Amino acid sequence: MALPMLRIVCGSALLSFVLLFAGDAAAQDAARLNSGDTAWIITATALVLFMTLPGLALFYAGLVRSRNVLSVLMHCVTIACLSSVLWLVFVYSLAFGDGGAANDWIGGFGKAFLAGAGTDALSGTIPENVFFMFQMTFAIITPALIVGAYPERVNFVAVMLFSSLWLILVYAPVAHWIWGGGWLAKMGVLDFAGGLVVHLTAGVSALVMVVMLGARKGFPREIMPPHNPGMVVTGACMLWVGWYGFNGGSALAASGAAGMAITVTHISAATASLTWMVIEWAKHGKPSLIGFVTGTIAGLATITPASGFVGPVGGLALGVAAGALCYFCVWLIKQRLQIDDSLDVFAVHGVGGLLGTVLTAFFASPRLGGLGFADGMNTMKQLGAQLTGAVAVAVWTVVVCYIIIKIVSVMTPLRVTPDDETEGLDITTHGERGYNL
Amino acid sequence: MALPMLRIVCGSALLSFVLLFAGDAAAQDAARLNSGDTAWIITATALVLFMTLPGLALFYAGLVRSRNVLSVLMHCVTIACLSSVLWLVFVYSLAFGDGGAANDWIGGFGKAFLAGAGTDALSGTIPENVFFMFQMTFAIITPALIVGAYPERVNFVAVMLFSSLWLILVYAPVAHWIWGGGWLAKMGVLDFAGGLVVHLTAGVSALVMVVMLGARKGFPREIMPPHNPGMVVTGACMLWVGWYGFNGGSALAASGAAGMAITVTHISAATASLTWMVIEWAKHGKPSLIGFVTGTIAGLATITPASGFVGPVGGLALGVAAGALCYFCVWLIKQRLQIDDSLDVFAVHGVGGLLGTVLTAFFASPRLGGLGFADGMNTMKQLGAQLTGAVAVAVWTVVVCYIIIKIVSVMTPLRVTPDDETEGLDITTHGERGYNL
Amino acid sequence: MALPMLRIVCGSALLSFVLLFAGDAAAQDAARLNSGDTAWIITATALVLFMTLPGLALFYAGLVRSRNVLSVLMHCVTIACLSSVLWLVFVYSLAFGDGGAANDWIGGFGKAFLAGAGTDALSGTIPENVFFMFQMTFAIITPALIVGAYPERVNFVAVMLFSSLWLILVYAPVAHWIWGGGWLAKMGVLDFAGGLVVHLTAGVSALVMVVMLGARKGFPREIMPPHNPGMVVTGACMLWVGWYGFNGGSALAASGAAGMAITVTHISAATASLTWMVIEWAKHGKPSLIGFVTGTIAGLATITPASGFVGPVGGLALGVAAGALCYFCVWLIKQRLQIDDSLDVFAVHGVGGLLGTVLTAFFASPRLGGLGFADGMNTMKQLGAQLTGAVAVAVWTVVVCYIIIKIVSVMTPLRVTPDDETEGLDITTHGERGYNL
Amino acid sequence: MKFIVAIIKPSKLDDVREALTGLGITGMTVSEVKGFGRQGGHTEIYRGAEYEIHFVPKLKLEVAVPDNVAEQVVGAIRDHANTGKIGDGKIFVFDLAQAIRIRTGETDAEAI
Amino acid sequence: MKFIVAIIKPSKLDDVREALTGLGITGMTVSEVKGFGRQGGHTEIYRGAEYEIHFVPKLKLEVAVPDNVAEQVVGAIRDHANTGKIGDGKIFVFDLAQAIRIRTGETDAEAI
Amino acid sequence: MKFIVAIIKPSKLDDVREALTGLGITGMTVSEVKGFGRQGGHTEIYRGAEYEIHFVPKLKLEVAVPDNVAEQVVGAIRDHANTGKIGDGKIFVFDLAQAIRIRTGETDAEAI
Ligand SMILES: Nc1ncnc2c1ncn2[C@@H]1O[C@H](COP(=O)(O)OP(=O)(O)O)[C@@H](O)[C@H]1O
Ligand SMILES: Nc1ncnc2c1ncn2[C@@H]1O[C@H](COP(=O)(O)OP(=O)(O)O)[C@@H](O)[C@H]1O
Ligand SMILES: Nc1ncnc2c1ncn2[C@@H]1O[C@H](COP(=O)(O)OP(=O)(O)O)[C@@H](O)[C@H]1O
Repeated sequence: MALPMLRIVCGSALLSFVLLFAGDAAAQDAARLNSGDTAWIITATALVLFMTLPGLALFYAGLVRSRNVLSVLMHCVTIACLSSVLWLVFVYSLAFGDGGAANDWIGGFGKAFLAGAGTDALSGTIPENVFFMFQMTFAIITPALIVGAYPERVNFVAVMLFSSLWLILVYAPVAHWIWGGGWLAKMGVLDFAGGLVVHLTAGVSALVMVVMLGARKGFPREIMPPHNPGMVVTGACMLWVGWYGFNGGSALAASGAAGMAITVTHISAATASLTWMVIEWAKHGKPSLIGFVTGTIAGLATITPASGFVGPVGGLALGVAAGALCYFCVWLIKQRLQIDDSLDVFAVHGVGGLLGTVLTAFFASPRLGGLGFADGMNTMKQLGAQLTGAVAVAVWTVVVCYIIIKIVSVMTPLRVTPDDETEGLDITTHGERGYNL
Repeated sequence: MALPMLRIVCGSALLSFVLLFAGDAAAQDAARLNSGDTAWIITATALVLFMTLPGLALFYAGLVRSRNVLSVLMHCVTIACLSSVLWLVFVYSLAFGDGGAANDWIGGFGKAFLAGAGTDALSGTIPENVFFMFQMTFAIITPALIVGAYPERVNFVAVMLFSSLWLILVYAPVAHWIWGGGWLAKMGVLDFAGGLVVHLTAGVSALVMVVMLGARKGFPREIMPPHNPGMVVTGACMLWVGWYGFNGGSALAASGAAGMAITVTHISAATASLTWMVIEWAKHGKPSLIGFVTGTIAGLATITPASGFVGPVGGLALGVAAGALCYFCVWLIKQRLQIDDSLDVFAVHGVGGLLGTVLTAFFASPRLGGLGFADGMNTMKQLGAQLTGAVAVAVWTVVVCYIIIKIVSVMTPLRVTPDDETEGLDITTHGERGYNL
Repeated sequence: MALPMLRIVCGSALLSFVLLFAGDAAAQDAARLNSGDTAWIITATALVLFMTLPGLALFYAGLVRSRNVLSVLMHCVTIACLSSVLWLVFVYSLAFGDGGAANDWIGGFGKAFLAGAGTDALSGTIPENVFFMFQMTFAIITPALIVGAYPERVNFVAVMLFSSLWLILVYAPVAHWIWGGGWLAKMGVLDFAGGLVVHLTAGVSALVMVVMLGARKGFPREIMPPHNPGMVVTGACMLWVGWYGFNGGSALAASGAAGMAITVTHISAATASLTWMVIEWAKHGKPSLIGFVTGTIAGLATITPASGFVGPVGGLALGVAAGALCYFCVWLIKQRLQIDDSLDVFAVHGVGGLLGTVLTAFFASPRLGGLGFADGMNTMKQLGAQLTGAVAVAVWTVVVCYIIIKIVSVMTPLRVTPDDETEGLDITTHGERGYNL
Repeated sequence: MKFIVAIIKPSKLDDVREALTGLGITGMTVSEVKGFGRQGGHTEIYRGAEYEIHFVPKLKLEVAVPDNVAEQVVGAIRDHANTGKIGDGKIFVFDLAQAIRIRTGETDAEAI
Repeated sequence: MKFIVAIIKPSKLDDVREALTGLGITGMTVSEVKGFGRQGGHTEIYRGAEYEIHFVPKLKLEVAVPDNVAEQVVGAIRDHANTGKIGDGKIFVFDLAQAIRIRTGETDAEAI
Repeated sequence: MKFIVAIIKPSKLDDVREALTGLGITGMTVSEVKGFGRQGGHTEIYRGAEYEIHFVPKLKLEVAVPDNVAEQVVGAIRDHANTGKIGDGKIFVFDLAQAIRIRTGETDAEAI
């Protein structure tokens, strides 16, 4: 069983890297460009970019009131551009470069500006620039996810400052710990495509942001139904399709591992959607479309860390768990605790990412149809690693986020004025209106 | 000529399967994972999913009145999720599994829950899980096509029951007959990507459904122009792009066969669109956008069964035939027979699928630029096979559909109340409104 | 350095062709189908089709007033279909076929209807039909780009005539000169993915068209803000994602060259967007979303010719230059010269394409992080070639465009009546309305 | 002259319009409004929360008529907009001081 | 005071607004309406069928004015909304009992 | 009876509606309008050009009331729609000749 296991685990970005530098036979064999793998990862890169632009942007923009639709779109495209430039300049290097003595904690600057990565440089069986681009799309979507926490009231300058600092100080280290060969990777934390690196960091940051920023004027008394559910569904569908690249691409090969990743991803999205629908139907008498696709995203976020390790049954189970738990957490945060995490980033992404990370320890087990653990691991040991990883990532995120927001709030107001909030950010911040029909 | 012929025909899902289990040299050679083929089929899978989510959903949703836009979107996403789960649980197995003694008619349960298909299992040159996923996207879109028959009046519970039973009782057997090694496959019926399996089954079912469900209130007197043609075009374009995966992916390889499939697919879409436009222009004095893209879909549906067998000239010809015949059939069904197949599923998909299936017998002939027949076949023999297939599929679909709808109508009303119909399904069934601008 | 250089340059469509017929060892080696390369180019084909349908269509349609939204969409889909059919019939052959004695200027008719290109015919390492389709998507988008010059007033029949003649008389020869082995190719002009062939031809044609057609009624006094910025952003994002296929696919392989192409493409888009935003913010006090994504398109158009030759630093620099220069040119053309190039085709595409073509001579240099020149070239020589190419293409385009429009204006009015213009083209030309909410 | 304003259910527009045409009324103006009244609104669901929407979509019909047909017109609207359910709407009648047809400058009875 | 309601063609709004501003009118209110009248509607095509759309998009202009300028305002609207084609619209004049500016509480002539 | 028309800021609707409900008013009709007035509009940016948008989104509130409560209602609107800033809007009061409830045929005071 060791060999197939190895091949599967190779799927995770981390280990393929470890192998790459290990110099053993397998790695040497891998050190030839495979055009099929390359074709798939370029495609996956396009798919993940598509998740943010326009997938996530539409998903979020449809959920706010029509007077803020453009501001949300603007947040997403601006963050995409800022993250891309920073990624090239040095954040990729921090996340995936060699950190020398500090490598447990952070990479170095050796790969800044993609230095040394000519068109011939490989990363596993694909060109390093393709790996760079694929990972860049993750660095784009992760801060963009946080947009859902603060729309309809945030100051645009604060968004730009916060997102840039966040990418450097939260994303880069956490990505390095887990995918770049850092301490959590060595501990054996399994996070196939970003339950911790992407969804937990984003979800926790959303919560910190909201607590420091405050709720929208009128929350929760005033009615704020989504202004354009059709736009929300369009975005959700694009996210779903793009997620094939997110999870399937994380196999870093066009292989059965990639195939299994998209299989479980798809199944989890489906069962989470149906689960959310059933709960909502039972509780409110009506199955809503917005609820349905919120379930979809919950299912996708939850399967993300697990998608390279579990089998179809794991996909089914994680989806059901995701639909139920995220539904409950939306209610808990918004209705019960009255925290205006406006588009439910924590309840969907934070909780989903955490849930999937924990359940990976169980459903990776062959007894539950999973693909098995690394040598020397079992459910309990793995669970320990997963929980350690989750706690470490959450604590780091809370602390650093708090500091970043404090710094930003010294430089610029976090919120727009109440009048601008009433009139809407589209006109007041961007000088445009969403619909001139 | 035999060898190249063989390679081409291999493109169809059916024969690659036959070969796979035939144990001959070619098959053994094939039994190695090809990463390029795998990359393309994973991509094709994403493209076909994209056809439904959000392609078809937007295409259909833009065609109804604004008070029902969300209900149509909801139908599409719900069917997608239900079909996915059922596909995993046992429908894939019924369609593509080994049915033992009954294999002419239906597969068995051996592949339920993707049993035995680890990440190493192959189907031809690609992982079986990738084949499973690719085929799943077909099982998603086919029942979703039928949504166009019953919007603006159907009861949501009835949609779910009907679609689930339909997938099991209509889709699974027909797919098995033609693609799973069943009796029509043995007879040599050519259906590259689903003229019979997808479009004829959907179109005929739409007709049965409408006859049993009844027309929308006020049909045909009341004005019901599409509420959002821009949404319709967006969906149509996504369908077009996604169809590259549908037909090109059905070659199950990244090859010249796939390249030819997308070529003829594209050409047929183009000529059908232009044909529809010209006819409409001549008849009504104006070329409409909705008409244009309806022609696009007609061209795409029509080329589907033929796309692995005909050449560019076949693509041109099928497109022209599709544009003209489907235009006529829309008029026939809606205006003349006053059957409220609301979004013209039968006239576009049913007629298109049938037309393409029949014309395949002609345009597969090398004399008409086609790629040739299997050994021992010629136009007349092939025509016989095609017609037999079409009749068998149509009859089975009508009978089983009728029974399913009868059963469903015992369990739940097929329609909402007239008041709810007037107010719109968005509010009355789902508690949401389409636009809060 | 010669060998890697060669491999990179191979990326350009032109040289892979040259090599193919050169009969040397490298070419022979290339003459085997590579399924990974094929997978990527089929995917890239779908991505580039997606750029037009619906990317560009939505981008443009959102920018006009709501009474003309459908007419713009109609222009795009109609041009797509006409170009596709013409491409098959003989334009592909003119562009990429062998022109015999006239080959410096134009290809022949030998490949009309894709003659001789069975499913086994190769073009480099991919099937010729895939190359045919990939190039077809360029022939679709290029005339569609010009749509932005004449919306809200143009006669639909004139659009069809103009676009068809334009594809034959402007696009085919220019594509042949540069990519089909013509005189500019021999001179060593570098145009990786269409700075001259696509963007300069389209931009210059837009200008000629507008001068001959005249401005929209009320221009520039009347207010004409975009009716649906959300639609514009959706289209822009699709263009961005699709551009991975446009530039990355132009490597004609799933390789590090493709990876580098998408890297610099992405970076240029990001920096151009941010540059535009900063300028607008400084000048008008507000960063607008429409401005932002206009910068995106400027960055993408500008990097296009350079994308196979420059490195990441070139991407950064070209983006900044694109954002600044195109911003200035929009102001120059629209505000200062009061030329109603309505959606700024010349200022964005024409100027961007030209800028990128010129800067390629500098940033291809390894000293600026570029991938180097062909043997015997250096910055100055290359600059000479680039400028010669640009002037030749611009002059040819102006002259031929003028003649085409004269011919068309004899056959049909170029504009609709003032009353129809006031009422909007959607109702008056197409008999439909954009929104029935 | 009278100026009659009627707030009606959207689904009743066609009936009312036909009835008025039957009375020889050749012109009228319609706009979309939101009504608050006894009918109450409806509930919308959004991620596990229910929102009470107070307004109900209605149409406002405006028609200027000579005094002598005003009563008939009011009667026709009342009869044809009626469903017997709460929310059928109201008719308001105003005195109209003057009416002018822009195209011709005709005034009052000739203008409407 | 008079309250003047004008139904005009959408393309005429700018002309009319400028004309009224020229008369010293500083405020007015505009809304989108659908007109039924002699002008008839248009035909829309949908998959081989033609639909007669009865309504025509119009704008409704509302402006409250002191009695002494009412005639001038009516005249200005009539002149500037006129294209001479069917469908130019109507002007309706009402007596206005009272006007209040919300911000200041000023009433009547001072309020408008 | 009086027919009161108020042009108010959109953000003030909820306050005003609650105030009127407090006075026992059970029905009203609201529509979206564009206001031109002292408030001026705003500037929109489009690719390097600035456009002056003259209109401001407002809501029009229409409510028919018996004579005796008219003053109270006007007062309530004035108080609750007031922000003290330019653009708060206007209240117009008309005499209403007749009111009919479509559902029951009740007239005048009983109808509103
Ligand atoms: N006093 C009023 N002033 C203006 N409009 C009113 C008034 N009362 C009711 N309306 C309008 O009439 C509509 C119907 O009123 P409602 O009280 O719901 O039902 P009904 O007229 O059957 O009693 C409301 O939605 C509102 O638009
Ligand atoms: N009696 C009426 N009451 C209210 N509005 C009317 C009336 N007659 C016409 N209108 C409005 O005036 C518009 C123009 O009227 P129409 O008969 O088409 O042209 P014209 O005024 O040039 O004769 C109509 O679209 C409608 O909105
Ligand atoms: N004479 C008028 N007739 C009709 N509506 C008016 C008139 N004057 C103002 N309005 C409406 O009242 C709104 C507020 O007026 P404005 O002059 O901006 O502020 P204020 O009422 O505070 O002086 C305007 O936007 C317009 O809709």
